[in-house]
Amino acid sequence: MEGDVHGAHGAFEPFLPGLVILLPLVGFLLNGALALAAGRRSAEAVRQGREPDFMHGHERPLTHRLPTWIGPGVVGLAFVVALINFVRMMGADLHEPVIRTYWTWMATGSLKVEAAIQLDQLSMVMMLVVTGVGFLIHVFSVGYMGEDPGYPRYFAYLNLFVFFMLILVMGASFPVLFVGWEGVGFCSYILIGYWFTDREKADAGKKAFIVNRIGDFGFLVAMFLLYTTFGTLNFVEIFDQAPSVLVYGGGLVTAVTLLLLLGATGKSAQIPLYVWLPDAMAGPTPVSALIHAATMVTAGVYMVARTSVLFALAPAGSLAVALIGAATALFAATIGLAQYDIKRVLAYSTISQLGYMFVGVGVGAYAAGIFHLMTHAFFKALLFLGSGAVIHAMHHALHHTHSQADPQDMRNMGGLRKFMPITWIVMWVATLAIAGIWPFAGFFSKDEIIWYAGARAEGPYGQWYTLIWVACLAAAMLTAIYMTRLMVMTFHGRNRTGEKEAHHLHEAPPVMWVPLVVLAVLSVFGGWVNVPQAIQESFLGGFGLLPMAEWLHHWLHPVTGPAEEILTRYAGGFAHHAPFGGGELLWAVLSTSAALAVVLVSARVVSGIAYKPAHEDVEPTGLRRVLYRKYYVDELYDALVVRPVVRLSRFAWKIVDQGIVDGVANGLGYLARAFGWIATLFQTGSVNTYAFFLVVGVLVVLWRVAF
Amino acid sequence: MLIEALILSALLFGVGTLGVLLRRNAIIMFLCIELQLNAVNLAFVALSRYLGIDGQVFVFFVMTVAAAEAAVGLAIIISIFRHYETVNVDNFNLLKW
Amino acid sequence: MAQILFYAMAVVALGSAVAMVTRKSPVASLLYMVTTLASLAVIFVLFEAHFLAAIQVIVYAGAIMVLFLFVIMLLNLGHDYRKDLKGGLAAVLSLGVSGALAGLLVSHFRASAPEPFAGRIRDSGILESLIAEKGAVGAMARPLYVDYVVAFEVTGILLLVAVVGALALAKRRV
Amino acid sequence: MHGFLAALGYEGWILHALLWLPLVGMLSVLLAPSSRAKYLALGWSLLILVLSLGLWWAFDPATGNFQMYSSRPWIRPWGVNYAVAVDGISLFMVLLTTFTTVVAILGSFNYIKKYEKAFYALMLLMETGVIGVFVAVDLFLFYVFWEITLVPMYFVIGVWGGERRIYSAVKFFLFTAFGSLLMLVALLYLYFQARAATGVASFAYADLMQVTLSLREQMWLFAAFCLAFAIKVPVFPFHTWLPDAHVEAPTPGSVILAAVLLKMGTYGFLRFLLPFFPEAAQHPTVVTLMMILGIIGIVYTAWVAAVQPDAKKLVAYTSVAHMGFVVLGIFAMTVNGLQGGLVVMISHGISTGALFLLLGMLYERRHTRLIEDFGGIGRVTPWLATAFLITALTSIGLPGTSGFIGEFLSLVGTFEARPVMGIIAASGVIFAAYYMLPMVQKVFFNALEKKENREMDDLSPREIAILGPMVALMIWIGFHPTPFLSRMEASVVTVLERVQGVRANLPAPFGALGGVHGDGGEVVGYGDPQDAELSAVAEPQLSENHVPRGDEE
Repeated sequence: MEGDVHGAHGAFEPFLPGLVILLPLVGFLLNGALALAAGRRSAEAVRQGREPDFMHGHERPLTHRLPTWIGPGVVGLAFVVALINFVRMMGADLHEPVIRTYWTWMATGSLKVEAAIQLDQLSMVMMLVVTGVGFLIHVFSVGYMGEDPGYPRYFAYLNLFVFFMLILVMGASFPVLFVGWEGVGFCSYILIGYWFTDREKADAGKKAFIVNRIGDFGFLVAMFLLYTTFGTLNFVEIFDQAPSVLVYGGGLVTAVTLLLLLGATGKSAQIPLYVWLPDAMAGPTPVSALIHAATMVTAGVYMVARTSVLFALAPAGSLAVALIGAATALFAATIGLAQYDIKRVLAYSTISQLGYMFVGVGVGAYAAGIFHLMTHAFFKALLFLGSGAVIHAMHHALHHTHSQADPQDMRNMGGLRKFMPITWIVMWVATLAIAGIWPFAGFFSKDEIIWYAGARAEGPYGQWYTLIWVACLAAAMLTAIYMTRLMVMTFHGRNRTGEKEAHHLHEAPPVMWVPLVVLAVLSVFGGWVNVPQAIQESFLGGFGLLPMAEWLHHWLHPVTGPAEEILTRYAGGFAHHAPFGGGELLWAVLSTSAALAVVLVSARVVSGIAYKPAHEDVEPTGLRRVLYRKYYVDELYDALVVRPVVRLSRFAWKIVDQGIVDGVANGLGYLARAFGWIATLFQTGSVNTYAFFLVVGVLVVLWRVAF
Repeated sequence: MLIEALILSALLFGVGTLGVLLRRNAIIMFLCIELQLNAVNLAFVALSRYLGIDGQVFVFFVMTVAAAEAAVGLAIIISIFRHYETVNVDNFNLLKW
Repeated sequence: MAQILFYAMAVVALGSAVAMVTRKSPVASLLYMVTTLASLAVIFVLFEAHFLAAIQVIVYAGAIMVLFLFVIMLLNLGHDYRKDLKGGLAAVLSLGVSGALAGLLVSHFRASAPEPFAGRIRDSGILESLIAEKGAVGAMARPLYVDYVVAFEVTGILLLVAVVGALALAKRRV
Repeated sequence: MHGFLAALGYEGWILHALLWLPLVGMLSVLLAPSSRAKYLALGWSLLILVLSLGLWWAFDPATGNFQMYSSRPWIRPWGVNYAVAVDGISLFMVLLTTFTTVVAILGSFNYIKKYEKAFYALMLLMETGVIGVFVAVDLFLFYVFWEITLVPMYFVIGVWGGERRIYSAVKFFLFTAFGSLLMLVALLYLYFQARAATGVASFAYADLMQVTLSLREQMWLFAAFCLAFAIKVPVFPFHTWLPDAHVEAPTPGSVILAAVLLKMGTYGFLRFLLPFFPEAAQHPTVVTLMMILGIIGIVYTAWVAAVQPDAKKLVAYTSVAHMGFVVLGIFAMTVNGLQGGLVVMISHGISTGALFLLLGMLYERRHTRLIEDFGGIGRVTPWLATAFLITALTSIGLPGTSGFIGEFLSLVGTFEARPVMGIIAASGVIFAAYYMLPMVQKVFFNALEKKENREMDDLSPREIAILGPMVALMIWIGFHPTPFLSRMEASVVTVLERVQGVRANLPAPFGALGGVHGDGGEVVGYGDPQDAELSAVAEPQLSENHVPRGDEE
């Protein structure tokens, strides 16, 4: 079967794959240089007490014109190069990854890590997603960030992020992946805190970095374990040897996978390390779209898919992945129900959707996880960018009237569809996609994950998988609710911005809405790359639109195949019916109609609520307050982790270090001084006393000599 | 007789020491030191009776040095007295740190 | 005869030494000191040190002690002796260490009797024959001017320096 | 390049030049007028740096033995020789020293206002001392240089330091002198043991290494040496002199202290402690103890650092944390661990040196070191903030910077030997972010509220010239450490073979999958007859470049 996918044949000839990584780096260097130059000028302005202003009054300087072309340009070029490689790979018969080694990165007597990239079907998909979605977001940024004084700096960061993200997805070994892994974390840090003079935003960036580092700790230890087990850290060698070296379900591989999972929860914002992502919304909205929705946060999913062999060998580890994913999906969705900040809703939605991906890769449906990663990248990027367009419009409107209202609070919006029809339409497309309504992209991917979760219900840990399946179904319904609520609150009903402000609301410029439209198209048709067999036969086959079903699955088969084989051999693979009976088709129809019904009902309900603008509103009570306050998890962490650590640190400094350790050292000094003081007691100044001690000394000597 | 002389020398030396330790008058302390010197001289002389003339030569030198010492020491005491109007050593505590 | 004389002189020397230490009046102490020196001079004679005995009387008792006396008188210390002798703990301790010092020496010397210093000392009469040959002064002349001539000359210089130093120190500032 | 250097006879004179040129420079600084002192010192240190760079090419990475060895008798009756050489361990320390000296001198142009001549003379004296420590292969010579380095640092802190400079200088001096005196005693014991065994008086490295010692003797000597080095490193709980010294020292003093002087301690571990007392060093209890101390250094000082109000003190504490990684890597006694430790030493030298320079630059502008006095200055000093951020990230070991290479390798090495220790130590990556990022945020981010901060100037060309190469080095090592790793590998393997040769039955860290030590290849052991040349035998001609390996020339 797979032969069909890879079509015709012959070896895969990569086309300058290094260029994909190199181009964003070049972009970073160029933009970085421009940013440094611009930074000097704006610093001079600040010193003279003015706000730096590159936009008004005089012509836009070169430092703020060039990034418009460099920033999106390099990423676009990288996308083109990736596309060429993709086409070539499609035309080739590739079963083994192609490794391109550039130089020896670290080589000691025993450890050898090459600076190498790995080209296979998985990294190809990720490259396309990163550069493709990345390009669109870069283009959007030109409009969104155009008036920011730090424009070149922004693009430098963004390019750097793409650079690291590509290292992450293309690296051929764990350490190289780790470079990207931490690199994107760092970029996320500086981009969240992009407006660094705002304390809250800087705090959010710091929080993201530190929480990510907790995950990185797990990843590091997992690497050590793998290294001591295999003596190498290259993917190919480890995955080749793993089935023979590691025991299925053994302690070692379980430990490795759990540690990797810790890393993944940090990067992909899963329980318990998800807390940084909602705060990360402090960054510019395109950043949220790119990093905190489409690419970086999916790195954990990518990593699990990449190490699928290990996870397949560790059923407990896989179950943990799926459980955490399901729990997160449900948990975050409930919080999303009660948020008012448009970006926060989307942030919790992202966490929830990432939970789905975790369920996908956790239950062993690696292709399904990646599939959802891809479609999610489309529609969530669209949602974020759409919300960015809304915020942009709101910001300008509020700016004109010098209103202090929050441009991100949905209570201040309402009825925006009149002002921004394009945004309104594309946002609805994305909403339907994320709600899982046929034929939008989200339907195919989400449904597949839920299906596979249910299909594990008869194997080992069956009850758990049933639970996961139920949670996923519930979360899907919640998704439909909170997304509909978001749409209705933002675009429908009465306008709550205020009379004067409403005059200034207008649609985003083309440079912003064109990427939205492209993403909307992808959100509609993106799901067709992996139409389930059952649906293809019954719905689409008749139209002859798709040559084959489950294309992505087959495409990824060379990567995920070994894992699936292990799964089939040890765990019995997937059943052909859901836990309570029924085939794939039945459940697909059921879920999509249920979702549609939920959308319609909740649209009705939400429309009926009379929202007040934020400054007139009161804080909700009861359960809604708990949800609005995000279950008080931040407070909990603060009390259980942050404060104790700070207290411990103060204790370590004041009591242990200054008190005990330095106290002992100084105490020795004082002891010496005390001895000295005692010695001064003998220095009476009286000649007689001196003579006395002299005689005593003589006595001692005499006594020693004479006897 | 030698042993007896040596014992006498030891006793005189002890008495001299006692004087140095007990007296506060600088001149008397000085005198006690002279007594100690004499005790040693006695031992030298007594032994030279049996070992040869060298001991007596030593005593000669000791006496000379004692003379020199007395001259300088008394001069110092005089100048100290001029300054402090006393020779009580308890009043001189410059040696104290 | 010599034995008796020795013991007598020893008692005198020791007694006046103790008196010297304990008398409060400096002049009395000084006079007791002179007594001690004189009795020691007698003992020197008993040990065939005639020349030294003479010097002891002439130089020590006659010159040095007189110098002391002059100073005492010059400073007019005749009545300034109220707090002169230390008492209390200091006295006990001082008595203890000096007693121990003397006792240690005495026991050491006594232990070496009757064969003093492991028999290395015999009454060979070397000093008597030397004195018989060269006379009391002549016996010392050779070692002093030949064997120890350098030390002798240095002592001369020392005396000179002492004189200059004493002058410089005691001289009244003008 | 190699041929060019050979034509110059480079290998023959370079080590002597590196040792004595600073002294010549010091004299010239003292003789010249005060206004020229800084330029003269800079010129001399630059010349020395340029000369020392030749070592990079002249050094033969294939062998783990000493290279460019030369020796001549110094105090003949005691068997003391003026013997110098480099190997893959000391090579980088020497280069780090010459580089750091230039940077420190350049960084003190505005900072040092009084007694300029004396200051720059002392800096050059320090260079001689430190290079001497790293190149001496005679223990007496080593000890002399070891003590020489104390003197300039003492004065630099005590004369040009801050308010509590006297306290700090004395503390610094007492701590280090205490350790080194114990080392002297142990050294003499070793010397007399060697003399008793062979009948030849010699302080030569190779000779003293051949002394056979009982485990009991080794333990005591190990303790004495270890204390001296541990104080210098510093290892917890001997670290309290460091924050005080750093806070009070002037910027260049801090730079030298952090970048070079601390390395003398870990260098001593590698050069003397392990090879001299292999059985003691490998004793499980000793290893556990040292590793625990290293871990305490990493975790505990990270905590302490995080709550410091004084930025300089914070960085000082991070030094302890970094050196904890080195200690850990060394006592893991695996190739990865040792090489990782060495890279941490290099990386820490560059990054912490740069951090101190940056803090010094901030101090010159604001005359404060308290974190709370800053805030938002990234707006007015974008270049400084950029340099600081990169340096801070290197310090916390972000991949792609030199810090990561070192920490990763040392942790891998630790994990191979003691997995639990490796895991605990790896938590240091979390705490590193916990101490560094809040500081960066409070200084450069947040609102720009204070008027004084608003008027700060960005980097001057001189400061760019200082920081540029340092930042470039951090990233270069981060992305391409192979030239560094390959040069140190053979020497590290040699040390390890010496250590583990004593106990050949040590369990292989990998079990069946094997291959830890890679291809140590034809590494000549220390017991080889060739090495006899390395010993105290008089080598009258100073100029003659006597390389104790057979295959060259």
